[in-house]
Amino acid sequence: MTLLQTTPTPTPTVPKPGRAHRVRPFLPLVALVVLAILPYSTISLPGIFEGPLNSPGTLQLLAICLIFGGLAAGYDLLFGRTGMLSFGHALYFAAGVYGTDILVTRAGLPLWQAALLTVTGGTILAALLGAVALRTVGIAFAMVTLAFAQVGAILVARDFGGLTGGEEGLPLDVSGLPAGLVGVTNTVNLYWLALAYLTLVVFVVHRVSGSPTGRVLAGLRDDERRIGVLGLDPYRYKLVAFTLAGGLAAAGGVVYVLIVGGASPHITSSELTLSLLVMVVLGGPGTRWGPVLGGVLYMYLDHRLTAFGTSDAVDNLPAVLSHPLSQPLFVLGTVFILAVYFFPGGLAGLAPRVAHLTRALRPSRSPTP
Amino acid sequence: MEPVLSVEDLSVRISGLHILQGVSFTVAPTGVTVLLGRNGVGKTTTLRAVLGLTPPAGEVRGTIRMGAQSLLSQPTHRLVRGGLGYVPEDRDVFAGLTVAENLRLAERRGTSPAYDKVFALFPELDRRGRQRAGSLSGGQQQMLAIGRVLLNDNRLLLIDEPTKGLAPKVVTEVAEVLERVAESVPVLLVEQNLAVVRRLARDAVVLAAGKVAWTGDAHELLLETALTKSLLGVGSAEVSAPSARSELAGPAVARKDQL
Amino acid sequence: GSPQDTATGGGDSAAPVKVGLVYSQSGALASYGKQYIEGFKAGLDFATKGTGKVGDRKIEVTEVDDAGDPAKAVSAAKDLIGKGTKIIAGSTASGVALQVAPIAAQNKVLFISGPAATDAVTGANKYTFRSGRQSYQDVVTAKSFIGDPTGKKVVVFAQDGAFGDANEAAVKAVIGGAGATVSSVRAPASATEFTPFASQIKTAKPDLLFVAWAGTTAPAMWQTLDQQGVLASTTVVTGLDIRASWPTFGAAGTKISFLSHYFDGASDTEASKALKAKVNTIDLFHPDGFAAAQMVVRAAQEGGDDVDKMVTALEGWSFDGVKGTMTIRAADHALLQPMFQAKLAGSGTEFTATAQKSLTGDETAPPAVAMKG
Amino acid sequence: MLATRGLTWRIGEVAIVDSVCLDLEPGEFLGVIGPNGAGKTSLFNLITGLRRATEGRITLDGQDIGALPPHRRARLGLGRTFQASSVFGSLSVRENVRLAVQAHRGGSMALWRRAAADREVAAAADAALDRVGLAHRGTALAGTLAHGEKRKLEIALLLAGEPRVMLLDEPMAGVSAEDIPELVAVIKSLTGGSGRAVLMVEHHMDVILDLADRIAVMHHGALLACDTPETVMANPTVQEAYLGESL
Amino acid sequence: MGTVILLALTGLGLAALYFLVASGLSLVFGLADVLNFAHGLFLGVGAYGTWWAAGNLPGAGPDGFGFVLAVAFGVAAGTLVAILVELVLIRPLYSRTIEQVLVTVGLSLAGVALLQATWGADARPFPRPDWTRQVTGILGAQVPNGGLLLIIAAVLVLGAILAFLRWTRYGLVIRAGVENREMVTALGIDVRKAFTLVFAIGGAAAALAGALGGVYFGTVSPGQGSSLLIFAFIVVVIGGMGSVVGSAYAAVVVGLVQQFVNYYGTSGLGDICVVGLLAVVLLLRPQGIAGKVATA
Ligand SMILES: Nc1ncnc2c1ncn2[C@@H]1O[C@H](COP(=O)(O)OP(=O)(O)OP(=O)(O)O)[C@@H](O)[C@H]1O
Ligand SMILES: Nc1ncnc2c1ncn2[C@@H]1O[C@H](COP(=O)(O)OP(=O)(O)OP(=O)(O)O)[C@@H](O)[C@H]1O
Ligand SMILES: [Mg+2]
Ligand SMILES: [Mg+2]
Repeated sequence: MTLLQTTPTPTPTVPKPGRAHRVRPFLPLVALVVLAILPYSTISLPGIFEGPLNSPGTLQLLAICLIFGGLAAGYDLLFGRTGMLSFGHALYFAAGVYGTDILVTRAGLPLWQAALLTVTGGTILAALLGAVALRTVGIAFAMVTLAFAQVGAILVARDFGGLTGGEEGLPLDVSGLPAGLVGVTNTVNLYWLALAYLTLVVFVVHRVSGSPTGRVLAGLRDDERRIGVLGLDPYRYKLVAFTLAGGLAAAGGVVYVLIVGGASPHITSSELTLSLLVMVVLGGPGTRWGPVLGGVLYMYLDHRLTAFGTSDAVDNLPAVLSHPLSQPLFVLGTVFILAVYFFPGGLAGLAPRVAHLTRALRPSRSPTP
Repeated sequence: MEPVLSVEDLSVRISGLHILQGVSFTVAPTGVTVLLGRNGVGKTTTLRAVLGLTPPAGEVRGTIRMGAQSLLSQPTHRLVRGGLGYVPEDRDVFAGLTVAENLRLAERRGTSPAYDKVFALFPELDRRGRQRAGSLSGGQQQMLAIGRVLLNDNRLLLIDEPTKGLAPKVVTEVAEVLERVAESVPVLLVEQNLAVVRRLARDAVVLAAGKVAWTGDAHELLLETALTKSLLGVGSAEVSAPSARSELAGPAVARKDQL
Repeated sequence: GSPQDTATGGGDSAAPVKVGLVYSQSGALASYGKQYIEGFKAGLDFATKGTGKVGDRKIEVTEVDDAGDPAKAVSAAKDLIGKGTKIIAGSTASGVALQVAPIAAQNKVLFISGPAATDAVTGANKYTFRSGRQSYQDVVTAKSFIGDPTGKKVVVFAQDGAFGDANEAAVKAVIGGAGATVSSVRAPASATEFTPFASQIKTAKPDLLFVAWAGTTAPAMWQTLDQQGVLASTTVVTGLDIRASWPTFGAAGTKISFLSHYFDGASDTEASKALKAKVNTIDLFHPDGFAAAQMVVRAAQEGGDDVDKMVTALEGWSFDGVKGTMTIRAADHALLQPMFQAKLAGSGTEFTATAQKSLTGDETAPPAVAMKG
Repeated sequence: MLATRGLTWRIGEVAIVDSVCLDLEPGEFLGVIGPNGAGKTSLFNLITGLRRATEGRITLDGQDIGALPPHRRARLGLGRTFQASSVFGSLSVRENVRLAVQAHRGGSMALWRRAAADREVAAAADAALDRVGLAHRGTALAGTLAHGEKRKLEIALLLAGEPRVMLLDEPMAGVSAEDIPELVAVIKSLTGGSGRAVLMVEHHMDVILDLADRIAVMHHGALLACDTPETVMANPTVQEAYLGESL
Repeated sequence: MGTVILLALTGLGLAALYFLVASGLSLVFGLADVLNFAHGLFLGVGAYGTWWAAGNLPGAGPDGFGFVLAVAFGVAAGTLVAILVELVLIRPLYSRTIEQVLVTVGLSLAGVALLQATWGADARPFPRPDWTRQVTGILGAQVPNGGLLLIIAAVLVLGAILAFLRWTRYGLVIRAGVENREMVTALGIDVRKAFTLVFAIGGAAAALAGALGGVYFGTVSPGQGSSLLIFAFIVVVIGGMGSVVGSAYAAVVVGLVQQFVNYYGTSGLGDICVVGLLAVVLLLRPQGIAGKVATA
């Protein structure tokens, strides 16, 4: 079964004349600056966000979206760029969340120590489990990683030693935290933290996939046997990608626990991994911005659809429509399905199509033979 | 004579690439029509367009008709049931199925499959009935792919490089088989082995850069040095001269049972 | 604007009192949430005598769906606080309550937790209150079924995880502390086949079996206990869930002794009449919403916009709720309230509950815990 | 240089490769022929480590490599092409070859360097593409190449690795008549005085006869003969079993 | 002794339930190569269909023939939904596995939410004949009849699926179609029909599992299907993808391990053991118990 084939959308390399061409490489930087100064704006986008852009509620939502954008980008390092379908990525994220929470709340460590220990621990965990799981390939690999993650989920749910709080979760003890991370007025700092995380992940993934190792990973996605015959050990490269992605996920967990202020067991579930997969596919696997967009959009919908479902607009519809529409998951699921048919190749596939359209609309210079 | 297949102004684009640009030719109702051309000119693309197998990203224009019937809008399976047999370039045997299962799959409902004919041609297929096709050697897979279409009666066969990767002896055998097949069914053949072409082909269509560069009598083509040189990049002398092998090779003894 | 701006609660005396309700409108606990909000509306009506106002100030309620997800609830709470809301109530799920409570303390707003039953909400911090019952009160009610516990053998059958742990600990403390020997049989929350556990319970031959089980596998669990003869051989006590679940007990329903937080007809108070007039049939979590509204009105009345004053006004306050007299214990904000013993009768889809006995708030009072924050 | 002794691969009772003893000298060009299914590709798989032999030894420069995984053997200078083209379909043609060059240059685990900035790799890759005549297809995705072009890319991937022992599995299959001489020239240039050894399976007899110093004949997994082209071609069994009647 | 028999038989009952869920999953997953996360939805439709029919369909009810009719209705509903899903959603996406994941995940979310929107989140009592609630004494063990019913149903389903695969041409067409749809078409076979059929059978098996699961649990609730799905996935993988017989073996192993470990070990260990078993089996035999070795 060829599960891991991603159909890359061949992006026609159209040499853009003049300024646009020179500006292009700086666009991410511009986006970063815009995102960084966003909290200084008081613009209201009614219907899109509850309050003005700088309100804590909006910033909190944006922070969560950014975290998941980063997580999805990290997961894409495995899935879209190396072709490894892991069903257990939630485990490393959860390790980040619970690790930090337990070290801060139960062991009373200062945040920086807890974060450092957690990220190191999460990375080592990924390396160890990856070393075992990578003895299999394809669906078997997916299932072994799922199995490991499931053990993690059971351990968290069973609340061994009273560490994790079981199904009730573990609120983060903020008394030892830097004051700048506590309280609604400081939500903006969490937002910036999330932005920093996203930037870090995108940068790392970008650098890695453009590196010699990244080239090997792309080769692995297509034909592992061939990589071996070329003289490279597929196992080593896959393990590096797995460990790196695990470490990035754990780091995401550290930031997430600060933003949400606690850990709850549903982040250990296989559903979270599945959502990561959905985010990546929604955005466009193996593309630079697709997974980020997918992650942001997914989380945005996940949070905002609850408000949509209870809005008056929906309530006033006839029952046949209003009942399903008031179920956020119904809308979310429907969005996925529609996305597949309307944006094949993910959100990232939209850009070339739009470019195509504009080119088609522009009067073409007659190609004289 | 009415052609069995006529292709008119066929043009195929796949994801922005204009692969075929107005190809027109006909296939005579008897004998072998061979489609020639360098790698990548679009031979395979032509056969697949006839069968309706252009990838979804592709766009096909023009007309393709068999007799009075237009083929373009019909689903592949209907065309095949209507008597269009196809031997693909990469053999495409079902690697996970056994040889026998591969053959069984090719049986068409309502007809009696000609197993005798196929096994007489390729006894190997009979012997290896229970082996998984994926573990067959390259040549054996090719035999299976050809055997598969010969099980049924066809009105036209589309065969893409059938001798690729076959041992010389098998090439000869396949050529013989196709020669016999072509007595009753017209064949549209893509072939790189010019010796085979010379033996089988009646008509030739030469493609170059997505267009038809030449059509006409195959023997005429192969005899004209200037033509073969310009169209196929080889002198007709090379085509017709006995290959180095035949100098070394002694008289052939046809004792199949020793193999 | 500055990134650290938050709207300030309107100091002027005619501005509305903003109340945020963060609870489950969708997700697994949606029906609990529905009862809660119906109860809240009825309670608000009752406490403001139909005006919806405290003094001149209108009570402006914002409802937000958390879908049972703490992360969504925290986002919603931050959003509300950012908009100047000083009172937040809701939390259908324990996990939500536990994570919203610290947010309330960090930002010094009042938080009144809803149906979430976890004991940990009690004494969570100065700003956190509860409008429902807690697990401990359930267990104390269960104890009332066996008279003098001395020398009795009690088995707790519960799910793995915090909910089970809490129940087991409470039974050990309450009934074990009163002289019974308590042991436990635990099953994974995901279990679908209960015969092994039923066998273990049967071999233990307890005088009282306390079952703490939530979730969709409950009916299968009860059927197995019944089939293996556990229900016939001992007194089995468990909490009575919402009405919709009653028929799922099947034949087992009539063989179980129920401790009940509330069911229609358990009490006959002014508040219950007012509630019944609004919702026809009162269900398990209507009283929680009702009480929450009463507490909100009290807080707004006495505290104005000053959260610390609201806290002082609520601490030690006694009021007549749906269940009877409710008292907010000043030390740890436990809500002392009556509890009930009940029996089910009927069959098929028609079951009715009847009260066997009611226990006063003092009888079921949990031990005071130290305020954590 | 490369030697096999009693190399055998069995599936169940059947010996697919049956006690093959081969010796390949530096600079030598050894052609391998045999009927379809004789075990030629399987022999390649055993030598490159994609399959583990059930019996026998494989040595490279006297070192036993029979227990090494494929990538270790490749690092020792063993390169191959595949009968069914296996190129990296979602990478561009150029990236395909660059990857091969990079693998050859040591395949370090550099995560932070920019791969595209490595001019030496790029130059070596372009040179390899040039040699097989695919330079103009550099930006095309390898998966969309026509069959013959994929064959050429296969060879470019091999060239990029500068192996000392090259195993070519039917490189001419499906290549158009026009391009065969070109490809033959490329393959010829691989060996010319460089001390590299080539093992090539091919059914195009003229090509084999043109290139090979010696020819090994496989039949039913076993080595039937291994001798000069003249002797092999004169062998009646070879004629009967492999060549058959001339067209 | 009685305990062991009781545990063994109830463990087999559990295994039967897993198998019923896994068989359809395995068929669709192994044959049509679709990782169907929406399988839980088919299950839910089967369960709610049966539940609805028992209350509303004339002639159907919780007892005797009426119950059979209700189950038949549920199975028909599940089959219909599966066919529609295949025709409308999956058909354009064959060999695009990743998009399939997105669609089936979306479908499972939306479908379960739709069930919830229509019939509420709470569990509803499931109509079932009284005898399914009783027990039968077997060698001193009080074995629940519901479990026995499941075992019988599982054996029948296993037989029916095997017969289908062995004695009809569809099995062959589907296996070939998974490898290369285009080539099957090029042999003159309408491969789409065969795939629709696979979905129909998978959907029917799932719906039956849903209906009988309802009997077993005594209730229906929207999320019921999804909670069984993870164990069904494990069973499918341990058994070897696409091997229905393998699924049967694996279901028995998983059911018995869970049951015995949960009794003799501490609770929760059963689940961990099953998950550990999965990891061990895959590491030793990546293709699963009965799976075929993949070719290079
Ligand atoms: N799916 C596709 N996407 C993009 N380009 C394609 C696709 N299929 C074929 N092409 C291109 O179309 C051209 C013609 O391909 P085709 O396979 O028809 O050539 P051919 O004449 O059969 O060559 P060969 O002799 O090598 O088999 C090639 O340049 C190829 O790269
Ligand atoms: N995994 C396998 N299982 C069973 N038989 C196999 C397997 N692999 C190869 N074979 C058989 O071994 C024999 C040798 O195959 P091989 O591919 O080596 O032949 P070859 O000499 O390369 O033939 P060709 O010239 O046609 O490519 C064939 O008969 C093939 O069917
Ligand atoms: Mg071709
Ligand atoms: Mg071969």
